[in-house]
Amino acid sequence: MTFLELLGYFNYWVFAILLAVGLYAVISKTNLIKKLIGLSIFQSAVFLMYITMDKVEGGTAPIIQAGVENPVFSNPLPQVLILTAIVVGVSTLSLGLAMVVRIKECYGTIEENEILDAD
Amino acid sequence: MIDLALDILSWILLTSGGVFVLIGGIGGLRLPNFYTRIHAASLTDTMATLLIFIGIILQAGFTLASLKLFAIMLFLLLTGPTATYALANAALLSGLKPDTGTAKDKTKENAPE
Amino acid sequence: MIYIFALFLLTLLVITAIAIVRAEDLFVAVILTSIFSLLMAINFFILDAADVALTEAAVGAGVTTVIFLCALALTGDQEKPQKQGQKVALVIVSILALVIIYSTFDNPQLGDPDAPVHQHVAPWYLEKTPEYMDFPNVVTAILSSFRGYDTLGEVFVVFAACIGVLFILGVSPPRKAMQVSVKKSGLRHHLIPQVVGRLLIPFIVLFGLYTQFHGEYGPGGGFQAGALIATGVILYALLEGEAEALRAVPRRVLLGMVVGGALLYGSVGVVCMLMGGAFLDYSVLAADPVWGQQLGILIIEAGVGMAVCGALLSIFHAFAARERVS
Amino acid sequence: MYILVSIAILITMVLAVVRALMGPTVYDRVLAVNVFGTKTVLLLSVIAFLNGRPDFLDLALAYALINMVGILAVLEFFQNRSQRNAKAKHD
Repeated sequence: MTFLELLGYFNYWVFAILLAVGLYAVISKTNLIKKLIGLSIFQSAVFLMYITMDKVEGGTAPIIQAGVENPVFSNPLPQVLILTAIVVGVSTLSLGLAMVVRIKECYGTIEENEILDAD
Repeated sequence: MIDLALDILSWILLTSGGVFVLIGGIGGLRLPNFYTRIHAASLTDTMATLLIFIGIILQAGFTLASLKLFAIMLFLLLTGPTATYALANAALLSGLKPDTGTAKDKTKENAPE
Repeated sequence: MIYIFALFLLTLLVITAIAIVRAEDLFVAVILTSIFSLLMAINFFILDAADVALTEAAVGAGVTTVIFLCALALTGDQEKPQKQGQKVALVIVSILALVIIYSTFDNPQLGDPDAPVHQHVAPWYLEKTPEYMDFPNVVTAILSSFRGYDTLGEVFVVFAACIGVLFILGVSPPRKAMQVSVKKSGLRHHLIPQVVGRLLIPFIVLFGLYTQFHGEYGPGGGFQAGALIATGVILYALLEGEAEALRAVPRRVLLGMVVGGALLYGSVGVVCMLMGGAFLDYSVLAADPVWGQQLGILIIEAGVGMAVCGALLSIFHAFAARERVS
Repeated sequence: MYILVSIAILITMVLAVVRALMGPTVYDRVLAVNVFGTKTVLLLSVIAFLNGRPDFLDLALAYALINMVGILAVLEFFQNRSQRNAKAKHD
C-alpha cells in the first residue's frame, strides 16, 4: 500500500481521533458544560465521516450545471442527512444547556461529583 | 493583449495579497503584546482583502460571480475594522495597558475598571 | 492539490479539538469552538458538500457561540481541576480510536466511485431530479421531496427541543432577583459597532431570504435561511439590548413561527392526501406534476425556514431572559 | 497562482490557530478568531475559483456577513463577566 493510498484513509482517522477526543471529554470531565462541548465534538466527528463518504473523485457538489458534458457529482444523500442533523444538533445542544442551567440553580454547582455529593 | 495585461495585473495583485496575508500572520504570532499584534493583523487583513478580491474579480470578468465577490469584499472591509475596533476598545476598557508587555488571562480581571 | 489542503485543515481540526477539551477556562473553550466550526465548514466545502458547509456557517458562526455564552453567563465559566479517573478514560478512548482506525482499512478510500454508498439510490436521485422537479439542486430535491418524511421528523425534533427549552427555562427561578439592576445591556455606547451592525442587519436578513428562495438553484434552503435570519435578529439583540429585540419580534410571533412552520409542513402533506395523492407527494398539487413538486417544495421550505428561525430565536430569548432575572 | 495564494492563507491560518491556543489574554484569542474568520472567507473564495465552481461564493458571503456577530457576542459577554467578577470581589 503506497503512501498516497494511505492518505485516502486520513479523513477516517481524523474521524476516529475526533470521536475519541469527544468521548474522552464526555466520560472523564466532571464539568457538565465541558461534557456538552465534548458531545458536540463527538457529533462533528460523525458529520465528518458522513461527508467523507459522499466524496467522489473528480466530482463536484450535486448542483446540476447547464452545459457540462458527463458531469460527475458527489453523493447528495449523506449531505441531506447531515444538513438537517446540524440544525437539530444545535437545538438539542441548547436543550442540554438549559438542563445544566437548571441544575446550577438547584445545586449551585455544575461539577458532577459535587452534585452527587449533594444528593 | 488586453487579456494578457489583465492576467498579469491580477497575478501581481494576488501574489502581493498573499504576501500581505503572510506578513499579517507572522506579525500576529511574533509581536510581543496584544496591541502590536492587533495592529499587525488588522492592517494587513484589510490590505490583503482588497488586493486578493480585486485580483480574483479581474480573473472572473464581468459576471454574477464578480458581483458577489465585490459584495463579499465590501462586507469584509466593513466588518473587519469594526471587529478590530470593538476588540481593541474592549481590551483598553478592561484595563489591559498598551505598554506593559504581556498579560495573562487572569490578571486583567482585577485591573481597575 | 486540494486534498493536501484538506490534510492540513484536518490536522488543525484535531489540534483544535484537543485544545478545546484541555482548556480549563470554559470561555476559552467556547472561543476555540468557533474556530473548530470554521475549520469544519471549510472541510465540508472541500469535500463537495456546499449545502452542509453553508448550514455549518450559518449555525456555527453566530447561534451556537451565542447560546453557549448565554449558558456560561448563567452557570459560571471555570472548570474545577480533575482528581482521578483521567488515565483510565484516556486508555479506553485510545483503544477505541485504535480499533476504529484499524477498522477503517476495510472502508472504501476517499473519493472511490465504486463505493457501496454511491451504488444504491443516489444515482437514481441524481438522474430523476431534473425529470421530476426540474431544478438543479439535488440536495434540496432529496431533502424536501424524495425524503420529505425525514425532514418533517427533523423539523418536529427542532420544535420539540424548542418547547423543551421553554419548559425548562420558563419556570420562575428559585431565588428571586437580589437587586433589579437595569443592566446597560447592548453595545449601546459603542458607536462604530452599532452603526456598522445596523447597516449589516438588513443585508443579513436579505441574504437569509435569498438562501431561502434560491435554495432550489444554489446552496441553501429553509434550514440555512432560518439560522441566518435568526443570526441577524441576535445581532440586533446584541446591539440594542435583548428587550428591544423582543419588542421588534415579540415572543408571540416567535412561537407562532415555530408552530406555524411545523404545521405548514404537515398540512401540505395532508392537502396532498386530500387531493388524492400520498402524504407529502406534491405532484398532485398542480395540474402539471413538475409544477406541483416545485410548489410543494417552495411551501415546505418556507415552513422549515419559519420553524427553524422561530425555534432558534425562542431558545436564545429563553436563555437571555433567564440572565436578566437572576 | 490561486494555489500560491491559498498556501499563504493556509500558513496564516496555522499561525492564527497557534495564537488562539497560546493566548495569553482572551483578547488575543478573539483576535485570532477574527483573523481566522477573514482568512476563511478568502480561502473559500479562492477555492471556489480553484474548483471552477464560482457560483458557490454564497458560503464566503455568509461568513463575511455573520462572522462579526460571534466576535461582538464574545466581547459583550466577556465585559459582563469582568463586571460580575469585579462586583463579586467588591462585595
